[in-house]
Amino acid sequence: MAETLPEQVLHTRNREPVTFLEAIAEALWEEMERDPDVFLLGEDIGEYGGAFKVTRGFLEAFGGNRVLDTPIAEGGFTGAAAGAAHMGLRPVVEMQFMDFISPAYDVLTNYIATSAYRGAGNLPLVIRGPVGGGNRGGPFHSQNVEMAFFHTPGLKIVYPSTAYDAKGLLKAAIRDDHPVIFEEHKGLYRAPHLRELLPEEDYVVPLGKARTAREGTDVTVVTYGLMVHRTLEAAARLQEEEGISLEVVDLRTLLPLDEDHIVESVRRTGKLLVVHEDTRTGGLAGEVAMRVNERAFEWLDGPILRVTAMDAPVPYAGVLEDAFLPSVEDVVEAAKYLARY
Amino acid sequence: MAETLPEQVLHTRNREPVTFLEAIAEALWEEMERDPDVFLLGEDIGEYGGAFKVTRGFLEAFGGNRVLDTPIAEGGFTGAAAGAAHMGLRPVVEMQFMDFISPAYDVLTNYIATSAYRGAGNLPLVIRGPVGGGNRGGPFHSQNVEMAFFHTPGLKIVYPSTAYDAKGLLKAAIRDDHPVIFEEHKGLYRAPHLRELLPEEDYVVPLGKARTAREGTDVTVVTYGLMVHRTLEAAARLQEEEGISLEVVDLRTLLPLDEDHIVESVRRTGKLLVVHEDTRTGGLAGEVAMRVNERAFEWLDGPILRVTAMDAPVPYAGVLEDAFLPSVEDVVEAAKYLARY
Amino acid sequence: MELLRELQRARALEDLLTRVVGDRAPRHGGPRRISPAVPAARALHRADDGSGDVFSLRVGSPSAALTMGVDPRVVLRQALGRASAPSMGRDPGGFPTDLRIGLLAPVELPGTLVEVMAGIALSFRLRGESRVALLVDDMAGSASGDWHEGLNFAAVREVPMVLVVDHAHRGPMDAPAEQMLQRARAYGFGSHQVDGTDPRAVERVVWNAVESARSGAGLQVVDVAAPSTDPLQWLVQNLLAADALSEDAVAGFREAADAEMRAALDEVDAEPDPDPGQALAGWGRRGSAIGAPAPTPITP
Amino acid sequence: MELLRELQRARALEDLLTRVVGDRAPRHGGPRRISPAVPAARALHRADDGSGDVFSLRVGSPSAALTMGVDPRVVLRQALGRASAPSMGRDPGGFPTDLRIGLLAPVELPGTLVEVMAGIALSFRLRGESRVALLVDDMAGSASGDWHEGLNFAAVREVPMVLVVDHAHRGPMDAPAEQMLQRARAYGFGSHQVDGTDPRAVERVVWNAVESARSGAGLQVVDVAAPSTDPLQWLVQNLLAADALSEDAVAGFREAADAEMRAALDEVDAEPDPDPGQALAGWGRRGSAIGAPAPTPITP
Ligand SMILES: Cc1ncc(C[n+]2csc(CCOP(=O)(O)OP(=O)(O)O)c2C)c(N)n1
Ligand SMILES: Cc1ncc(C[n+]2csc(CCOP(=O)(O)OP(=O)(O)O)c2C)c(N)n1
Ligand SMILES: [Mg+2]
Ligand SMILES: [Mg+2]
Repeated sequence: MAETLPEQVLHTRNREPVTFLEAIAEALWEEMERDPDVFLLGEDIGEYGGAFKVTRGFLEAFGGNRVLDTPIAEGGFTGAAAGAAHMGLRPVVEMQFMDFISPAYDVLTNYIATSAYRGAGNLPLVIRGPVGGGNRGGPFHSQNVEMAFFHTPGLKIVYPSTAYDAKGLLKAAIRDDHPVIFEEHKGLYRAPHLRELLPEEDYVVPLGKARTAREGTDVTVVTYGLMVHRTLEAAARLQEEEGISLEVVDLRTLLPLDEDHIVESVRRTGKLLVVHEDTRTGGLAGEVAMRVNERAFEWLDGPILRVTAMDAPVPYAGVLEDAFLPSVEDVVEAAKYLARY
Repeated sequence: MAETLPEQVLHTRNREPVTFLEAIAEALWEEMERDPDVFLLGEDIGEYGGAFKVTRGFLEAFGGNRVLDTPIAEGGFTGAAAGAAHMGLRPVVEMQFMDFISPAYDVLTNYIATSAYRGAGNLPLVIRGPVGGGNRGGPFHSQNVEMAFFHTPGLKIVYPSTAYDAKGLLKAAIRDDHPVIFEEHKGLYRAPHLRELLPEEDYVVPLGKARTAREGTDVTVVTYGLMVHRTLEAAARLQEEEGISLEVVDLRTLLPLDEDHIVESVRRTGKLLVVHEDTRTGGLAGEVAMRVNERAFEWLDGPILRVTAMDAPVPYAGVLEDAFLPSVEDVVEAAKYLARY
Repeated sequence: MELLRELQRARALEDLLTRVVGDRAPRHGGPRRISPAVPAARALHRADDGSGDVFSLRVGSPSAALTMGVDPRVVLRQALGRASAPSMGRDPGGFPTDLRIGLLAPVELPGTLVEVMAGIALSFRLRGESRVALLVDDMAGSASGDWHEGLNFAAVREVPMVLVVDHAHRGPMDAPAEQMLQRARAYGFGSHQVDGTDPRAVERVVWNAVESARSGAGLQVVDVAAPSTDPLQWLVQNLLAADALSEDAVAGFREAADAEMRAALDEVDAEPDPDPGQALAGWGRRGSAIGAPAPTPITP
Repeated sequence: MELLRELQRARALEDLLTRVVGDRAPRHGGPRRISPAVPAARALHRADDGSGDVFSLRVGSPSAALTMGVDPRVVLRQALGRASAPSMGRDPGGFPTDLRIGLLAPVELPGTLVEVMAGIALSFRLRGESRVALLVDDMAGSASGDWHEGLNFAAVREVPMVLVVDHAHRGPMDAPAEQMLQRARAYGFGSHQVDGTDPRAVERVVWNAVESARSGAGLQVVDVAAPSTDPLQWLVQNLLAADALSEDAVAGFREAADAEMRAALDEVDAEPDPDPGQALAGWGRRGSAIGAPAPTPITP
């Protein structure tokens, strides 16, 4: 094991607050220390330390049998991860950008997601990587990928919004016996306001459980990822300027969806707004709307609305990307409309 | 051109009723006759005539430059189709089973769907093939694929339920300047009760327009594909046994969704049930529910409900597949519940 | 002799599967396809405690798995979708995954198994285990991108894997058979070649490849030329001609194998269909779910 | 001489792109990467009426597209996301697709372009046109399954396509450089080899490959060994040494190119950002859409 730990996994040990990115690095590090079956693979994650430097220093510490660089062939190395998982290893695959999960769509949905169902054994593996817009990355470095997989029984999807959750959920994902897709929003990685002091001791955040990010009484807003913070901003503004009280539900795990948590909140507020950064048609809001119709229709005092991106690939030019992504203003406007409905 | 036409494209010329499968064969044949830029490619579609014999005799009639057998490499030949479409050809790709579209997910969603948006030109191409369960085909020969693509801006998705629509929609899809995914339910291919006499003259059914398959007053049922027929069965039973009147909306095109048609119907009946054979979570019902919430909430006199398959890969054993697929009984029960709500 | 017995058992099960489930059976390539899978499996280190080599195939006879030690009833349960099948009737599978005896179930996805087997071989390498992963495939699969990505990964990582390429059944869009060995060499793999007619030769050549892989030589490709006649018949004729076996003994093998498979079928036939409530438990609910017990009542 | 002028223009545009958009620029591989793309493009039959050969690249300098006749302002408009860009700022693209001049825009998807270019070449074959599709790629792309599927398709269909493989920039997980030619031969492709140092040699060898493809010999692979020095500098030294050119003339080329690109940038810089209402029209709506005009009122 390493004599000198890489800087990005030291903070909690030193009782310093960590960024979202550091929380992820710590989770990987600690799980690799805890369980010799955990190993990493991905493009340029070894010597180079990963495109976002999440795994800087890991190769030196854990060696080439635990940190594997791969060719540019996402389908191939995801399939190989499945093979290793068959044998009881616990691979954690990094997609350099989650956009590049597409070539692995076939093996993920047809092979990996169906393995337990086919009686071929559980496949404990995690696919993690950066998602999301706002970085002027254009159509191929900005995608949210949840809806490519949300429809596939047998997969789990996690999308944290805080450093605490990122660390605890990633640990839970690695320990889970089923395949988990883990989305990390680039806009959260180094956001200074997300720095927080994490527990010194080992902890997990259970998969499948939403959390109430803010309690409120007038409108329930169901959201996840970076949009949790946009929504909290909107909530603060609405409270101050209009006296409107938003309850903000952070889904944390998208699949399985924490239906009970959502339904419980909507039954109290009678209003539901779903906010996602992802594009509109076929987005997650639809499933939330169906679940709430099935279990809380009588409590609804207004239409279920959504705030989302446009139905387009993520545009490259700054002005276009800004016009494309949902904003705090959008949330304010929709929530106000619902509160007054 | 051919001296002797293959049997499956002769019926309308001979003023005989055609099956769903023959309607598709006729559409392909007539479009190939009409436009020399239309050509077919896929696995075993040439000499062998295709797994379901849709293109039997086409190779002999149109020659090897219009009917191309391909290696087993769906990504590769779909990408090649895109290249041909760049040059003004109009490829129609057959997936032997639509389940095998997965390896082409990357090129379809990232390259083909974004081409017009990127300013790289329109890509007029059609991907067609058999979908759906009920044939004891197990997890890899029974899938519905709409939700893999429904979330991708830039694609169109068509899913016909009658011979008339299949022919007219496929012609419209081939003439469309954008990529279209065209799903053909295996359970409809040779269903005797779907035989119908088609117009002798050329016709298209426009993309993006739903149709009212049955008029009614109590509950709107939005559905598509094979489930249109299950729903019509349920409607007849409910009318006869309970005096309940279902309006059945056949979407025909799933993307773009004919929101206006749905909203207009729901505003009349005040009740909405969505029925799809596809699995439940993340299914099409969600988007329909959101659109109706956005535009017809005040008219709703009951929750939006759905009847769907279970959240699993399609099971192999007959008893399991029957337990997995939505039934007429399910539609009856849900519609009755809504009518009485 | 043991080889003949195993070919005979595989053939008997194959015939049964063809009769009972026919086209709907897990994909199989006709009688000749039991070779090279059976002799290839024989070339492996087989164990029943999860410590042996791992075998899978994409084409060929699932009955070849008998050589790895699978019970024929288990193959039949899968094919017939019985409650007692490892997949509980959810998937036909060919043969089930049972890693204690070194079996990974086939899937109808050309190429994917190459990636997955490369990952299994990778695990041997990472853990320093002296084990090998062997896959039987054919030329058609080599068109798929997954095939290429899997092999390229295996090559770059130098994992102990053997790919046996069966040329018995060519498709019109298959690349020329002779390209397989050229490709193997171009990827830097070890390459081996054998005529598929003689199953003993296949076993010998595959054994060499397996031991090369085991000793650290990285991925090995064995190119099995299409047999000129049914390898099982060939072996019988050969053994008879060499007086190594009597006609009676041959008939005895066949009858024993047929009887074993018939008995297995009778037993499995009588077993119950799966119960949806059990087999699909945890996989969501069908229909409107109105009747389903909701955690809280549906009206306020 | 013309070659030098084009390399100089490409270099000038490349330098500008690096300065102005840096990392966010369409991917580029550093100064040496203008070769082999520029000489490869020169080896094509270029036309501006949609009748010529088609060029694309996955790695290397987008500025090589100048040789195909693209206006440098168009490349800059794409890179800077201007309203006047062919993508209207929606995509950076490297260079835009403009099939009248035989350009297909790059995308950041290794392998995909191989499939698409194979399809473009297929269209030439199906229509009996005497045209060729040429793609510049490097070894890293060869790991992707799409690369393999595209080339296998091109091979099986014997389409007029040329793949130029640039070895200038190797990654740690790239297959050994020498495997490229072996693989090309194993697929049955024509194979050609040239040292990347001398752009004139590259042009000559690529020209041979292009004409082979045009004459029906199917897919051709040109393996360009990593240059030992900057090919542009090498060419300059070589021309000076041969007295084919004066120092002044070289400086003149460079200044003319720099001036042209500076002027282009000044012009494009002053152009407006795209208007979201226009550039994103037809691509749905953002936010809650409450305010959006609904076809019918939102309450009964
Ligand atoms: C992704 C995918 N595409 C296509 C198929 C259908 N398919 C299975 S085998 C096959 C033909 C080639 O068969 P081969 O592997 O050569 O087996 P053989 O006929 O030789 O026994 C096809 C088209 C599939 N199962 N999966
Ligand atoms: C599907 C996909 N996976 C990964 C990437 C990210 N990616 C682009 S280039 C590259 C490294 C290899 O670069 P190469 O093509 O060799 O270009 P060079 O660095 O040599 O210029 C990576 C990992 C991508 N764009 N798309
Ligand atoms: Mg074959
Ligand atoms: Mg490189």
